Amino acid sequence: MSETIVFGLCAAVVIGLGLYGAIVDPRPLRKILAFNLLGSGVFLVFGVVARRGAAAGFPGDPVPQALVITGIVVAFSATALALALLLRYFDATGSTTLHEGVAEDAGPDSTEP
Amino acid sequence: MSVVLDLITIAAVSAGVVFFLAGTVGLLRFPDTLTRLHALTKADNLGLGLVVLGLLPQVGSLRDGLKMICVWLLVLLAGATVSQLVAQAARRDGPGSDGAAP
Amino acid sequence: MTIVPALDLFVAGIVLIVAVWTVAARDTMSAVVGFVAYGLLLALVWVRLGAPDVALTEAAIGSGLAGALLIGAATRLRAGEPSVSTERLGGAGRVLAMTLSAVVAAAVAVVLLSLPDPAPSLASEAAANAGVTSLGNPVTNVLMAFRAMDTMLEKVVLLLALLGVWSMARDHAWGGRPRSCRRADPEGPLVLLARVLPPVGVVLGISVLWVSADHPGGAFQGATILAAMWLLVLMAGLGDVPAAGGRRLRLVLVAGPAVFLTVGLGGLALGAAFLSYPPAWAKPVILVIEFAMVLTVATTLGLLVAGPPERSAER
Amino acid sequence: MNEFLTAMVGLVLVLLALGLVRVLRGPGDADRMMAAQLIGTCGIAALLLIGVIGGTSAAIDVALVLALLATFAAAAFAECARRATQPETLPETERP
Repeated sequence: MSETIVFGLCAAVVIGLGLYGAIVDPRPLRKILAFNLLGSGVFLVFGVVARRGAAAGFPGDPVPQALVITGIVVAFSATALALALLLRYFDATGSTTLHEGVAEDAGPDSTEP
Repeated sequence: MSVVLDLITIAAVSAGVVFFLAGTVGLLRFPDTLTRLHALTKADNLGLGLVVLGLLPQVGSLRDGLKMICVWLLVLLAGATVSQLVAQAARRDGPGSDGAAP
Repeated sequence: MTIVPALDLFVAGIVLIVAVWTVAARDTMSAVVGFVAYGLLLALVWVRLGAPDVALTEAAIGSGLAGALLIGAATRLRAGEPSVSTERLGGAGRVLAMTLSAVVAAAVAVVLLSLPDPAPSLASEAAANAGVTSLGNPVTNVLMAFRAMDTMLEKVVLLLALLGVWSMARDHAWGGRPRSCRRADPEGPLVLLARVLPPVGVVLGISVLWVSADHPGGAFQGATILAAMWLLVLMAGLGDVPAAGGRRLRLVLVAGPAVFLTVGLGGLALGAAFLSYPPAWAKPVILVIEFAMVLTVATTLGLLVAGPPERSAER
Repeated sequence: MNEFLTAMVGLVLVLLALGLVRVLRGPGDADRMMAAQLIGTCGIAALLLIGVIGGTSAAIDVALVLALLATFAAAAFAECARRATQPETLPETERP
């Protein structure tokens, strides 16, 4: 059962990475990517829990596995919606940032305080 | 009989992995996009083909064997068309003119 | 399986490298390609975790549809990209974020390592009740019978997301079609691919659905494959997306949840509970729901990737 | 036999990791996409090997889906690249 430990730790790191990316990167598309990463880490946690619950001849507990499938679908639809919103915003303002100060194309160097 | 089959498996899978190795080395070492693409298709077509060929004697059921052949055919078709598409994209952009960080 | 743990460790290492790349790459398109590779690798991880159903979903969504969606978005946003590369979080904020993320990751790791040892599991209960529906695949059982409510609402979520995407349309394009896919070179490789692959994909998609009663697979995985094939045809310019205002399209979009809801209300009317299936008919009823669902979900996923309407409906 | 196949899985995974270097280094998007394609093929090979080793046909199903859909992302990439180089100047915003 060592794969539960290995992939469990992997899931924890992925969650941390996703969180970091979502906080630090100012570009919305990268935030969406990082958020997906975070989500997949959470799904992996579910997968590890499911694997530990292997019983009754099943390779894993089917209940968390089914939840993960539902989760992947919902995460995908949320991503699609977020991207549509972002593209519409880009079409409307010509900017890929949500920052007021740098909405102009040239982009003055305003670093976050 | 099974010894012969095992030998076939060992020979074919090893040969397949060698082609994968060749493809990877080519992808890493060749100087420009188009030559790398050339190396890649060897791994796709021959490498996977030989691996599938080698695994066929070991599969439990006919259905699995057929599925594996389907996998290979799909990858053949995909490899052929996608490498064309990627080559078109690469030639339009010119090697290295995009993708690098601004 | 007799795979040595070292291989698991290796796979986990590669997954982490790709994850780091996805976050750290400077160029967005590179990060997106990293994410596609991440999805591919994750499918491998799910197989190792004994969850082939999830692996199928991840392979279909993570590296297929989501990849295409993100690549499309990254290409369109590329024009505005250079203007933001200067706007970054300062050093102190960075360290703070890193600390926070590390603490969260460590907490998750500690929790995962200290899970109770005879792990609580619903597997035996799922196995004990499998006879009720006479389906052999426990995950399909959970999705379609034991937690059918979740699955039904998940389809509604998909529909709501599509409504949200559609509502991004400009006024003149409302009820129209997404941005056009220009006709590709009719002799070109893309058109060849779009002619040869979909028949194979449709067979595979339906078979993934068909076997889901007893083997890994399911309505959602099948629908994703069908959606990808449809999008391939659209990409090659061999067909056009139906207008969002069309009655037939809207009928298809609500068909799946409507059938599900009808069956659910039928269960209520026949006495037992909402979404309870008559025991003798459980398997055929579930298959009917899944087939109704597949068409709806495939259409919804395809339209989600195609994006909001940008051309007016008049032809 | 299984030991040999397991070793082969290991080798294929090592090659996959090497292919990753090309994703990281680029330089062009086309190179990255190509490397992702190679990673996909390596992943498919690994899945087939794992499926045969463990006698699980499910892994082969996953490989089949991967083979079908990995193409899809690459095709989308090529198509987007084509569109990006020929911006929206075509009179096709309102198709007849």
